[in-house]
Amino acid sequence: MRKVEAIIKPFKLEDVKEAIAAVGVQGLTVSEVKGFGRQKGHKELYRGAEYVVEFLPKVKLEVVLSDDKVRSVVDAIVKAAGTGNIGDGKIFISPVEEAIRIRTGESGDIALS
Amino acid sequence: MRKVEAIIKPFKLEDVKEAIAAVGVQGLTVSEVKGFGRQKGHKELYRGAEYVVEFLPKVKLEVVLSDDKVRSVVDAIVKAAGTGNIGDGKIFISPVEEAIRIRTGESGDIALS
Amino acid sequence: MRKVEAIIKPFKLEDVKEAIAAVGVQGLTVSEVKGFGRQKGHKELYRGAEYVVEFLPKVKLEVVLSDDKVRSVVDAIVKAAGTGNIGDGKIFISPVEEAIRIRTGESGDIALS
Amino acid sequence: MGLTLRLRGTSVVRGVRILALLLALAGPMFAAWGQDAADAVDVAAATEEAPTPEAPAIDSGDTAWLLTSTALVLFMTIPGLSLFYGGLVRSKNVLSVLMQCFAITALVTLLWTIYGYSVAFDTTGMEDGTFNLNSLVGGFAHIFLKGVTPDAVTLTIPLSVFVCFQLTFAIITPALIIGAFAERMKFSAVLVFTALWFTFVYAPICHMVWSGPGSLMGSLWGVLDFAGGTVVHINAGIAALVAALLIGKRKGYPTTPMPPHNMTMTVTGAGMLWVGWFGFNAGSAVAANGSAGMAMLVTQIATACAALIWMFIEWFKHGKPSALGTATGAVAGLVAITPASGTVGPMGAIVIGLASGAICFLGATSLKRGLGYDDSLDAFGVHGIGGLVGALLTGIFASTSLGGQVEIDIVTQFIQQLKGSVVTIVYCGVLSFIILKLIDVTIGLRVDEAQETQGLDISLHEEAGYNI
Amino acid sequence: MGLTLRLRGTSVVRGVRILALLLALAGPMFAAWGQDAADAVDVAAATEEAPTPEAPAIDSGDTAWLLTSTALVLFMTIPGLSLFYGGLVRSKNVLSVLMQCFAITALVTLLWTIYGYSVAFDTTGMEDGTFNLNSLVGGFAHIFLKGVTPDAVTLTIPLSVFVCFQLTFAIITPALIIGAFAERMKFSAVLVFTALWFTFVYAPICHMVWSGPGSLMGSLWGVLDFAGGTVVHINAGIAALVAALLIGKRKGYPTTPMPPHNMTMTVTGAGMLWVGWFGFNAGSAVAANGSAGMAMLVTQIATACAALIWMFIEWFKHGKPSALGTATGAVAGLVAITPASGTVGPMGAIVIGLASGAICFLGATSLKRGLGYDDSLDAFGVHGIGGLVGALLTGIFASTSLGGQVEIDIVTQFIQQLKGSVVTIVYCGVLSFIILKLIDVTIGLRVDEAQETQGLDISLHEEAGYNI
Amino acid sequence: MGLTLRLRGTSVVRGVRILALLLALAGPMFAAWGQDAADAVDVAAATEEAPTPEAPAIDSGDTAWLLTSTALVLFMTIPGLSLFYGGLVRSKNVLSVLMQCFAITALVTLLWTIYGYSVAFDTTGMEDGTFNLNSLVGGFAHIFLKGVTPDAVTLTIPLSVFVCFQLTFAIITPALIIGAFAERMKFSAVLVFTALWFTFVYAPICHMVWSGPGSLMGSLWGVLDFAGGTVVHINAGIAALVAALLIGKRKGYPTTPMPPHNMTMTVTGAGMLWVGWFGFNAGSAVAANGSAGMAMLVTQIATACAALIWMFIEWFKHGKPSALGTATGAVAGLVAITPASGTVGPMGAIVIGLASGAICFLGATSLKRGLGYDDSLDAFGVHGIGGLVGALLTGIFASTSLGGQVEIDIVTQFIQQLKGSVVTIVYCGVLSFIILKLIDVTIGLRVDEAQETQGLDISLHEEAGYNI
Ligand SMILES: Nc1ncnc2c1ncn2[C@@H]1O[C@H](COP(=O)(O)OP(=O)(O)O)[C@@H](O)[C@H]1O
Ligand SMILES: Nc1ncnc2c1ncn2[C@@H]1O[C@H](COP(=O)(O)OP(=O)(O)O)[C@@H](O)[C@H]1O
Ligand SMILES: Nc1ncnc2c1ncn2[C@@H]1O[C@H](COP(=O)(O)OP(=O)(O)O)[C@@H](O)[C@H]1O
Repeated sequence: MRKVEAIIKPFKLEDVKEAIAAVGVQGLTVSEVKGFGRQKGHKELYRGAEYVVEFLPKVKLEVVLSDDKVRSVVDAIVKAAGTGNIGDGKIFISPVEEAIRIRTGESGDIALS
Repeated sequence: MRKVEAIIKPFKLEDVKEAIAAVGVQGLTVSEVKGFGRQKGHKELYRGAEYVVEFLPKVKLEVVLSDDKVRSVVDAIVKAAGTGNIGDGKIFISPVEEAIRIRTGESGDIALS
Repeated sequence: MRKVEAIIKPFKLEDVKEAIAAVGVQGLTVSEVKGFGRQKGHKELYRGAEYVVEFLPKVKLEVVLSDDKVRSVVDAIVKAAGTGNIGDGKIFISPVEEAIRIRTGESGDIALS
Repeated sequence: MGLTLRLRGTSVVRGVRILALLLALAGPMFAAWGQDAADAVDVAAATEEAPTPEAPAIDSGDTAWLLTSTALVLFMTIPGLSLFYGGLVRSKNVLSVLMQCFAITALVTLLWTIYGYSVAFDTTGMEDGTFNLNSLVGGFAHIFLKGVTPDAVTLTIPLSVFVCFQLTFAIITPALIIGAFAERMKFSAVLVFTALWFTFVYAPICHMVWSGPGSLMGSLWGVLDFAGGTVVHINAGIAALVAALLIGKRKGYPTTPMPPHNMTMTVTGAGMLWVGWFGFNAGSAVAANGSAGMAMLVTQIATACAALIWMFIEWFKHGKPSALGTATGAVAGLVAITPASGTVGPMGAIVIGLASGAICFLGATSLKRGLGYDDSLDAFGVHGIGGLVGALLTGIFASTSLGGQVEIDIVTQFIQQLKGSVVTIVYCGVLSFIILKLIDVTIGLRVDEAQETQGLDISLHEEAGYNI
Repeated sequence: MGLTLRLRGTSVVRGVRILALLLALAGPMFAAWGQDAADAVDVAAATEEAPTPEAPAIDSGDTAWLLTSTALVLFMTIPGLSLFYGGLVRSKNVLSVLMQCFAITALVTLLWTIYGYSVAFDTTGMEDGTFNLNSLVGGFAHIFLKGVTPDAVTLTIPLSVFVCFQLTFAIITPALIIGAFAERMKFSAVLVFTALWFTFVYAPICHMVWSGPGSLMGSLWGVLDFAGGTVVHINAGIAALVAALLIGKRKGYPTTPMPPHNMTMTVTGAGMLWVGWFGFNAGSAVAANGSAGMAMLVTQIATACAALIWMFIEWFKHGKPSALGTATGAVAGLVAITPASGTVGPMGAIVIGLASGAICFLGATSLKRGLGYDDSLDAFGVHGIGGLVGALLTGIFASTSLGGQVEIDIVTQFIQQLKGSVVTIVYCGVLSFIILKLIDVTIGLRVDEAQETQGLDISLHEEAGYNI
Repeated sequence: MGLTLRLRGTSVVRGVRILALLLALAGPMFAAWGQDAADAVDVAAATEEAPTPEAPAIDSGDTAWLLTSTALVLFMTIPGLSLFYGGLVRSKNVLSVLMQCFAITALVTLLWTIYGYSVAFDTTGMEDGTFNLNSLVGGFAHIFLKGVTPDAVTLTIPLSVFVCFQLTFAIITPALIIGAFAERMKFSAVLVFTALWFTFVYAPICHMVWSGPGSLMGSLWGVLDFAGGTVVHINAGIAALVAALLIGKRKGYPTTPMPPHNMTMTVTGAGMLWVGWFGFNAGSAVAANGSAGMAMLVTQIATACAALIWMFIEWFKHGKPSALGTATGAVAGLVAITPASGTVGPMGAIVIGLASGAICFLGATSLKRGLGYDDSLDAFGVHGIGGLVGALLTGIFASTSLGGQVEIDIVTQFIQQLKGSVVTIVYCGVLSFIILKLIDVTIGLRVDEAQETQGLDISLHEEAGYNI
């Protein structure tokens, strides 16, 4: 079981969600985060004083899935989230040992389906 | 050391926190997330146009703990967070290699106590 | 590759970000979370009724980096985030198997640079 | 999917049922329409025999102030009260509160136009010094605002302005009540309750106090209620208490803390209420004169004193003074000075302010916790109790011997004030109970548990307050 | 870095260009300054021959009400309309909306001072019953508010008050239009559009309807437009439609849902609009009298009816009544009663309210979806359509035979109303098109895609609405 | 736990100390209560010899406008200013700002009632053309508002209205100052500062300028200050500067950016200030006449010009025009036109608007950064500097030769304006310094570092602004 985490541009969320659903993944969890990276933030004005907002709004997706689906989900994300511009984001893959569905208590891959 | 992540319904947060505390875990971190899964979102109205909000508000709990406590915490969460309805959420368990308490620099299980 | 997660006090974010950048890490992701731990929450008043807010605002930083940088980043965080007071926060280190830069599709350590 | 459809189906059915109920209520009135239209030509003539026999001239200054006051009192409800209340609920219910205030404004306006004004202010059959049915309630001589023409005059202002000014009072009174059952009442039930309560409680009480010579409380008993301590605040407060008791506590109350979701809204709303109240109280002089000026002045003083005392009590008791406390204190002061504003002097205002701030503090804290009901936004604790404090103290400080403006015997007047308050409490209490029970057994008062958990915004209105 | 600098450079260039354009526009007027300063001594004298030949006395009550009304109508734009609109956009664009309302307020004030008032209200050359150029547009006799001295009087109020009151109408009209192109128009384009549209559309139409004897629509044709159904609402609505068509849809519309980011702002703004509208309509009586009172009353009634009908239609159609729907219905009612407010009675108000609520519901839903344009905040759907409904129904319900106040032949009057509306639609449509096209080919109407995605707040104003 | 208790204990002690201090201050006044109550019967008689010897008749129109203006000026503080300021701070301090505005409103009202009105406006001992102690400060003849009865008249309005109207000015002045020390001053210190500053600075300066024949600045020197450029804005601005210097910078300033947490609040507040200012300036005519109308008109014009110029300066300098800049410019214009509003014409208004917008821009940016003090919300930069610009330019543009309304020698008048400003600056500067120092060494001005980091909302008021 793996967790695929993707940091993407907020306005791509809808597309990515659809791309992931298209490869047969049922669930995912999304959070609003702020990113700091190569993409530079914007300036803001405050009564004639300028300052730079370094953290940019990003969206983090977390999907836990069985190992066989990792490849196709990663590909789907790369395709759907890419704009070719700096700041498109990152995908991280890490191991997950167990998943449990709270409602039923089921565990393992079946909890993800 | 393991990280137990639970995605639960927001109004269950208080119960789950207490259940976790009851099995002797001292700390946890909570974030607001949006979930996409089997549970379907609600409709919203916008000047006579209907659209579906697919992402539902959920709460994510993260607890890092020593391996021996994993079982009891998971059980506590399942019990406290369950309503028997779709959308109750998921628990994921993943490996953590090290924990450090910033204040003291202590590491290992002692950082969690 | 490792993920370093740090839960810190919100007003330390700026310092920690700079400390991390100083040791040569290019990117990080930040989210607002609420923490429950030894540090106790504050009381609030509601029309003469007092209640305790148990969850305290914290900031979670996530940095994925190559294994050789873990030590220096952790040290940098401990130094920058510490106030010596209870509630300074925790650092967790966990394994990451792969990282992909969405823009280019590059993977491995190169995706992090 | 099926579930959704079923639910929706149910809602539609509910919607139809509500409208039917509302129409049934208004039904008989519609009969008059044709007749009224036919009479339209006589309207100008009719005005001559309208409430103001000697047809006095309009004073443009008085009219200007009353037009302004009308705007100010409407401003108290939307957006004032809706912000004050809206900020206090949890974010999942904020729109339900705003929506209720808005819909009540619209609904009461329509009912007022159709028959409300007539039931409240028609003086047909009234005689000074005589008690009869019309001492209690007005007739139907002015349904569909018959007789309210551009030329009709009352006192020194156009009748149309008076109708509009009084309407804004009829709007805010039921809107105040929603504080008691916020976060759990069905929207349909709110509408039906508003319609029935306005008809059977507000209009008659208003008539008894303010309709002029021959009215039970105002004229025969001599109850002093300058701007609505009885008509508006005790009335709304008692209905709120009954509603809180009948509908029951919010899920989780009082164990789960339910802090205000947006205190900036609440403090903003409190400021607007304060400003708008100048129209409420000083407008009740129905003229731009010294009485209006004095009403504004004592309103300002009492409000300040009540805010300060609540703030200091909190500071002493809890170690910190809170914005919500200070704002709530201000509202308590505004409520209490309302019946007194035309008759007391600055010193009376100080006492009324301090007393109401302190007593409402107890009402919204100890009393509520002690008795265990869930008056969510303290509609009873502030308006009921503050109204009572004000009504009674008016009987004391209106006296010229205490800096007031009326030559009264304090004891006699105090008893009259008490009598007026008790009658209002009993009448309003019983009627409110009957109305709410009736709604409960027919369409139901309360949303189901899932809806309450999800929040009324999504479950009843399919909208979210914030997408920030 | 380089990129940033370049972008900034471009913006500076743009800024300069905008100012140049604005100055070019105002340029010729400045010539008059010297002369005007020179004439300053004659001003007092000049007043004698000003719009009010017999120099009637000021009535302090009327003046008080008009001063108040001016404050109320300004309040409608800032903060009223800006909150109503601001809440409806996505959070990344909220400041752009607030900023546009604020800047329009400032810009139109300056233009009004320089030449706008004169172009709209100068009566030089006008003759009752005669059509000439000055039936269409005013001259330059009052540029730089020449003749507007403390002693100048018009009707029963100081001329300065009249100038200020009318200015607030000139402010809100272009501010209404921004609803159509919200979330995608350049700020510079908004300013230039406002300046040109105000000059070439608002001022002439205002002159044709309200400048008095000899004016085309108001005087020669006898179009009834008490408070601005034609001048303000049809006018703004048509410009909005043209703008929405020309600028194109927002990126993602209609597939991506774009729900209001803060409905509490929107409902608050709606409440403020309602309250402020009392100044708009009742202030248009230019006196504190029965006409003002009646205008306030019918405004209240029509608004309530429109809000209720929209709410119930939604309830039936979708199973849930929404706060946005109810608030939008109220605005539709306010719009529709505007031209009628001085002439219809309570029953006319009920019908106008119900009709406008229902028809605007169709306008903002079926019509918009059917035709596929993106009138983002329904500026056309509510103001254009509501204004038309009101203008036409005024021709019917103003009749004394239907409870109104004017002795008219309904058919004739209806045709006159239609004529006035059509002329406004055509004139405003064509001119708005030309102005927008002109801006499009010069400085460009629309931000680029990256800016639209990032949101106008950061990309055009370098500010964020919220840092909570 | 122990910590909490100790802290709380401390707070209670503080609370008690504060109240004691306040009472000590008010103490001597209470002595008068009994006497006043005893005198109550004479009050009606007393009125005859009140400020208005020939007891002129009330004009209902003037009264209506002043009642309205009072509401408008209160509206400027709550919610206007509190929203404007509240949006600018970080979200952890928003309630502290709202709370301070609210509490100041209440506290000043009480002090005004007890002795403030008397100290500011009692004319006992004043003689036209003669300088004596009472040219500087009023006596105690009107403590507890003795003589303010429903029948008392001043000019053409009830005395009660005048008292209330002037009170709203006394409220907003200290409320403006909080912008300088926002986010770090103790709440207790704010209260004590307000009480002392109101007593020893506001009331005397107000007396010197506005109390009538024999007053130092207004009468003997002939300083023109129609609506409070000196009394309100220079006064508040200088106190703000002294406070900012004494209390020191916020932790992290200026390295950490501290952007406004909610710009929609700020722009909303700016709109409310603009609207409310109509009451401030046009209300200062104390009549509904041409002077009031002209005041409203020039207020509108100057504000628009200042907003535009600030916007364009930002656009040129930074490449983008910001909403905060535009709104701040508007406030600068409102401030600067205040002293001039009753005496200048439209052209003077344009110049004053442009000058104040440009100069305050420098004040809030270059000057502040250059000198390095932390005037958090630019209370000095906007009110101090804008007030000075306005006071001085009034001396120029009031002249009939420049379109104004007064026959003055520009040089002489300019020097008088300068004299008035300098005296105010020096007096206010010295007194403010003493008062603040005194508070600093007794109860302390500033919260501790932990409280500042946590935010004043939780640490001082145990409340959170938002739980969304
Ligand atoms: N090492 C990292 N650890 C965690 N998050 C990262 C890391 N590097 C980048 N990110 C996240 O990815 C986002 C995009 O990265 P950025 O360097 O701006 O562009 P790109 O992905 O195109 O190289 C950042 O805003 C940040 O949220
Ligand atoms: N594979 C997954 N990876 C990450 N989060 C998931 C995954 N599946 C479900 N979730 C989270 O769990 C929540 C509940 O899942 P859902 O399918 O709606 O109901 P249930 O848990 O009862 O099966 C979702 O809203 C989502 O936040
Ligand atoms: N076991 C844990 N798992 C996840 N998060 C934790 C855990 N323990 C503490 N935290 C987080 O760290 C924060 C600080 O912990 P706390 O016990 O208050 O102080 P300290 O870090 O000084 O021991 C908490 O608010 C919580 O967010």
